[in-house]
Amino acid sequence: MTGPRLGRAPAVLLVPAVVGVALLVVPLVTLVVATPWRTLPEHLGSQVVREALVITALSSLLTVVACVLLGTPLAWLLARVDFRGRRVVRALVLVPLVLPPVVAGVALVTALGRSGLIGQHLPFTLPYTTSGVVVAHTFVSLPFYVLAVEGALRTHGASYDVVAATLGADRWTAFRRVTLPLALPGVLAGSALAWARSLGEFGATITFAGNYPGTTQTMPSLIYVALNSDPTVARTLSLILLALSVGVLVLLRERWAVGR
Amino acid sequence: MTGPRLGRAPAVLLVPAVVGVALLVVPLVTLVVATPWRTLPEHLGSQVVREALVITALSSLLTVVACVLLGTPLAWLLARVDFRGRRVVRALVLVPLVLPPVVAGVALVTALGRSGLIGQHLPFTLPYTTSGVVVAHTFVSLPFYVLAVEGALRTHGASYDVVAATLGADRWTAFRRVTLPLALPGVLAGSALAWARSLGEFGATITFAGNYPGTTQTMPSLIYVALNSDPTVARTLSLILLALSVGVLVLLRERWAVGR
Amino acid sequence: SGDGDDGEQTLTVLAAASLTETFTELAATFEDEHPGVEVELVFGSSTTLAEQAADGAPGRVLATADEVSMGVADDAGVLATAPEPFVGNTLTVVTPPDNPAGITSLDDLDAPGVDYVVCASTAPCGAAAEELLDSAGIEAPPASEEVDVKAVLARVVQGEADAGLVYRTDAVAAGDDVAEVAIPDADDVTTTYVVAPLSGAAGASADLAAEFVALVRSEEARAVFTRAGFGEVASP
Amino acid sequence: MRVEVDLRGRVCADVSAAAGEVLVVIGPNGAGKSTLLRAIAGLEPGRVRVGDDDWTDREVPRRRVGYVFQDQSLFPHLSALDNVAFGPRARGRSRREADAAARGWLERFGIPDLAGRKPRELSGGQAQRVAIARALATDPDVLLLDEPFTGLDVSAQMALRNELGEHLRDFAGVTLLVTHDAIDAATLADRVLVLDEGRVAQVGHPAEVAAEPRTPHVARLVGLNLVPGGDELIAFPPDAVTVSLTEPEGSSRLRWRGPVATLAPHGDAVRLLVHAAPDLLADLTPAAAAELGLVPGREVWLSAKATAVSRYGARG
Amino acid sequence: MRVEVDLRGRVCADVSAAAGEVLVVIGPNGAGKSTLLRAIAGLEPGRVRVGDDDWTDREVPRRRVGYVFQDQSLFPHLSALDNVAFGPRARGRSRREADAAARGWLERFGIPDLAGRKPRELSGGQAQRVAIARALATDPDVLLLDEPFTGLDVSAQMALRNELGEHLRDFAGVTLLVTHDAIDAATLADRVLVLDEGRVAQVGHPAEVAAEPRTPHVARLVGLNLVPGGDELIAFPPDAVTVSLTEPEGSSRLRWRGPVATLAPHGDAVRLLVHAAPDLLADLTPAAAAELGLVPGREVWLSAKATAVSRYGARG
Ligand SMILES: Nc1ncnc2c1ncn2[C@@H]1O[C@H](COP(=O)(O)OP(=O)(O)OP(=O)(O)O)[C@@H](O)[C@H]1O
Ligand SMILES: Nc1ncnc2c1ncn2[C@@H]1O[C@H](COP(=O)(O)OP(=O)(O)OP(=O)(O)O)[C@@H](O)[C@H]1O
Ligand SMILES: [Mg+2]
Ligand SMILES: [Mg+2]
Repeated sequence: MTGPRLGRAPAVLLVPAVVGVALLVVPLVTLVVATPWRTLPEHLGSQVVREALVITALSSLLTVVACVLLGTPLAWLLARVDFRGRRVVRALVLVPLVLPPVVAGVALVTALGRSGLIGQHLPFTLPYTTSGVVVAHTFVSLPFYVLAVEGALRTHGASYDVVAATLGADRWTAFRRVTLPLALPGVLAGSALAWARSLGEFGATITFAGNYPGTTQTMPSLIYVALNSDPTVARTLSLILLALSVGVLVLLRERWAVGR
Repeated sequence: MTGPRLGRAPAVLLVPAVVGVALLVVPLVTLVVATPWRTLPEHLGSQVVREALVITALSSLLTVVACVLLGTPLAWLLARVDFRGRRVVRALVLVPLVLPPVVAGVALVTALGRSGLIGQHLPFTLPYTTSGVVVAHTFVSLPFYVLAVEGALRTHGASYDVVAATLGADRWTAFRRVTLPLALPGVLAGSALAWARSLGEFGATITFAGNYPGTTQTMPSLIYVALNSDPTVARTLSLILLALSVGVLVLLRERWAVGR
Repeated sequence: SGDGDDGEQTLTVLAAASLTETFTELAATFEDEHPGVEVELVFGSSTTLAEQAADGAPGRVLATADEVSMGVADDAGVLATAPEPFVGNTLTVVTPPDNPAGITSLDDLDAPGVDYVVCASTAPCGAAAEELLDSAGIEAPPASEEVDVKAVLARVVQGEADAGLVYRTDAVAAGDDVAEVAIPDADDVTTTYVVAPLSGAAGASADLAAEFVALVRSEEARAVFTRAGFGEVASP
Repeated sequence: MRVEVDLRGRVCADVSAAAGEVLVVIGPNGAGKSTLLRAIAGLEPGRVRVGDDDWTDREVPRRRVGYVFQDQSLFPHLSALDNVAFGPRARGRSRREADAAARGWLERFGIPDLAGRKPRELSGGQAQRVAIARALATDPDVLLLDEPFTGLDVSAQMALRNELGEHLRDFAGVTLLVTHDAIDAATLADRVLVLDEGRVAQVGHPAEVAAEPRTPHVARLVGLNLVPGGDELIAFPPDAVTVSLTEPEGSSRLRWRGPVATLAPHGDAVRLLVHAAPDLLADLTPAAAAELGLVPGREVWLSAKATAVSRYGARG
Repeated sequence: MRVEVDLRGRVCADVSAAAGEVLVVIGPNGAGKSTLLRAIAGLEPGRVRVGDDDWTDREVPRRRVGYVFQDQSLFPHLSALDNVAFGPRARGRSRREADAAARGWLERFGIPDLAGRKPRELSGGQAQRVAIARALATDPDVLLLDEPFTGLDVSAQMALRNELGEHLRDFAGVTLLVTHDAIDAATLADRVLVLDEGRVAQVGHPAEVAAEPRTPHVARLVGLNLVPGGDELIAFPPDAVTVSLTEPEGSSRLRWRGPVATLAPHGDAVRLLVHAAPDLLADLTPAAAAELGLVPGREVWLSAKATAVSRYGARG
């Protein structure tokens, strides 16, 4: 069934939308056109690339998990709970967004590095490990997630939370059974943002976790390194990353679209 | 007036929220602690820094404007209009998220560079100009905006659009007077995302627009250059960028919170 | 960039990021010698700058940290004259000031539990490091292959690595933040910095570009470079 | 106007109405009343003709309807005034004109002082008035009123029924009004449309429908008992029912047996609901009820006075 | 139970009720009925005591209320069954128990086959039944029913009123039921609470309130005319009013003049609304109405038969 016919999409909305799509898509198309695809199988076969792909997939997945686990409660706290200093917390949460990634990496090193203020007391080391990659990605992606989910939570409003409360639901029950399901599109959008941000991240990763094939070298790091020597290889690798992520997105969004 | 008392925030939500905040804030605090503040006035006085700040402010502002103008209709199209290939467009729109920024810059060069596929036919040149910076920032930030706003639009649902239609509102009127106002929190969240992303961006900017002081050198580019000579200066500059953006965020969010 | 009408002229120089300090000093000198001329320095990675120069980016002089990058610009035909080498750089081992792993020679990098970092092999400094480590017979892999030499240095300064292979210039610039462990055979492996004026400049501007290249290759500049830790250009 | 709707499991009906006519739609919950209205507005698929225009493929905004939604659906971000002014503005009137018109409607409905309030700051009945004002303010070709008097207090119901009646007298378009209240049908209807399980069970003038109801729902609505009698339907009022504890004499087939379900005061009488087959209502005096010792659960016999019974064909 | 609410411009009341009591709350739109209920549930500030417990500072989820919201407020993402099972589950019952209980309620309200439907797939009346089921399923200490029978068809109203009446007989807690329907007050109320402009205008047994209404709203609700007479109030039924075209003779002060606002059938009679000061109702036979040539706008004289009039103090 299609919904009610509300009228044609007006030019005043269509034109900017198309311009937007063009702005986003045209550079990609030219990139694809300008890149030699012949070498692709060769790259895909190389161990370095395969390892980087695995680490990228793994770390971006774990990052999304971490964002959902940490960011959803945080977004809820910011959208639903009145507490002193909420404004400041909200601003602080957004700061990593503004940080150039390399500086974000430096900040992570000063905090969690082997001789960092906190890192020196930790029983384990994060730099040079895949966990470090996930920490760096989460640091960079979490604000995106939190902001998107907070926006969705605010859009929905708290009225059903109140109804749940009158039915005896404590905040956790209300959150789990009402708030979260109702904000699901926002949670999915936020997850997509976090995932994508994590897929493309390399500045903070390289600075904090390093760049060693098989443990911390992600696709973007590999691409960046390749850019320094052979830009063509870098482009080809980028396209592999792109193709895979577009594929995943198309598959996933299909699911969501059906869900609603 | 405070709202109804729905109960204490439960530990199962509070603990991850606090962990999330800690993950985001601790590195920043250590960064602030580890950075010499004495040299700050000197940096703030320098012409290079002032120019970079102006360009950063200007380009991030214009980026937000561009995102709102192009991204809102695009998000609306994706959330509200059924058309063939919507899934593919949606995935394509997200691709720049996944692109490492430097590769995004490369893509922009291949498309809009002086000898780019499209750029060579343009009557004006984008690279190495402040407009080029805005284009690069918009390319990078737009997907964040679109995704956040689409999430908010979906969260709200289309029921009031239908009501507006029964009252004779064509889609543009309904969009302007109903859809957009109801999705305002999402639009604001998206704007904040886009703005922040633009503030921290340098990979695509340097690659596409270069790093010319006074025209294309933004704070993050300057910080990147400074990292090569004196990491301490780079940190101090980062903190200037941070302090300013946190200030703006605190001020702005104060407004929003009141708005809803 | 471009020429001002009132005699104010701007000379835009695209230079590798590792030249930040030395070129800033030289630019000041150049401005003193040429009243009414302002030198605008644009720093970036050699590859990016060379590609942008090839794409016709505004700029009168291009200085890269390796010959390969310069080749990109040369192939695009944007160089006014053939590129000329002006300094070289050699590798050295640096450790944190307290040298926690007790590194005294290149061979110590092979000891178990030592985290050392190098540049990625695709970067000029990485290629050099690989060559050096191979010739010294080091088997232990590095903890990380950093994207550039500054990242290697940062690791060591922050105490995140026990040792790192960096250029001498970086060791000098870091001063007391690191301790240097000299490598006897390092001079065998050097990189060469090259500079060239870019075409597209006409008249006075072309002369200025040539003059700036001359300054970079002058004895006066040599003192600046030496102070910064640069070495001689290796003879082929 | 003519509407043909066929939505499996919801409504399957073919309804016509003349210009200027007020069609009151009644039927039990889930009969498909709202769905019928939604189809006319273009919110559900269906063939719709209005006058000479075919609306079937016409987009929603271009169908000139004034719709009072069953759940009000006021815009939460707009004030009462802006809600009412929305339609006129969307249909091209200037802001000043639209505001003036909206203000006029709010005054007519007794809530001019609430113009600046957001819907969440209104009481249920106040919001309902805004919803009616919003629908009428659009100057529509077809008025679709889904239980418009719900939630209004008695005085407001009376006043708005009058206001609406006056408005409808001059209204050239078709009006469909859904209601569960017999008074609406009696006072406003030109014709009554009875829906039952998605199908049109009866159409007719209010008095006709009230006199010869064809569905239990309508019978209950107008306060009659309705029992099937072969090809016929048999209707009789509760006060034509005699209640006894023993089987009544005579050979009348109009007698039933069952337990008393409830007793409730009804005017001066006591009204009994008896779970016979089908459920029947019976009115008797409080004295009689006391005398018979009627309590819920008590088995009783009911018989209808043959003179008070009307019989008619089961199909119009 | 005792509630003290003081919200300027909305409601300012002090209400008590005994355990097991059903308090029917009536009053015109905007009188503050819903606000009173919201305050008890903890959604608006107010001092609340229930039995020995002080609820004033108690958080909403820890107040054991069952609330039928005026706008239903069903969870849009949950099925009818899950909506009803939500309360029991939130209060600690197992999924199976809660589902079984919910299914039982849906059956009791005649909609077991709609268990799997989302609220947007229900008709208005079906959704209303789910809302009532959801409130009752929580096993509350206080039941708050805001116009619970709104949108139900006549049979469902009758059936649910019975169901609810049965349930309330065994219910140990306090019930507040808001309604605009006199039948609810007559059949369900232990006491009636009349709110007017945010204040308590009258509290009493249903028969008392119906016999001696203190506000025009209640008078209209029970179908009486109410006119102020100094310190007293004067009430009389519409059929005690004589209509004439000329000034009636005699010195009675119980006479008024005004234009006919509306005529509508009312049972066998014709009911007139006359815009006197205040508005008055008069019933007369259709024959008399025809004879007098009554049409809206016509000026008439009204007088009340002194014998049918009851006078009582304006303050209880
Ligand atoms: N979106 C839907 N999907 C499936 N069935 C639906 C949907 N909406 C309504 N229905 C069903 O269609 C039938 C008709 O619904 P409708 O809302 O038209 O009833 P109604 O006559 O307005 O009832 P009420 O008096 O309760 O408002 C109902 O049985 C309802 O459950
Ligand atoms: N959030 C609010 N802010 C300000 N005033 C409000 C708010 N909510 C309700 N009111 C006002 O308070 C008064 C009481 O509202 P309430 O909803 O309690 O009325 P009610 O008696 O339930 O009426 P109804 O029968 O129409 O449902 C009304 O005049 C209403 O306009
Ligand atoms: Mg309906
Ligand atoms: Mg109310």
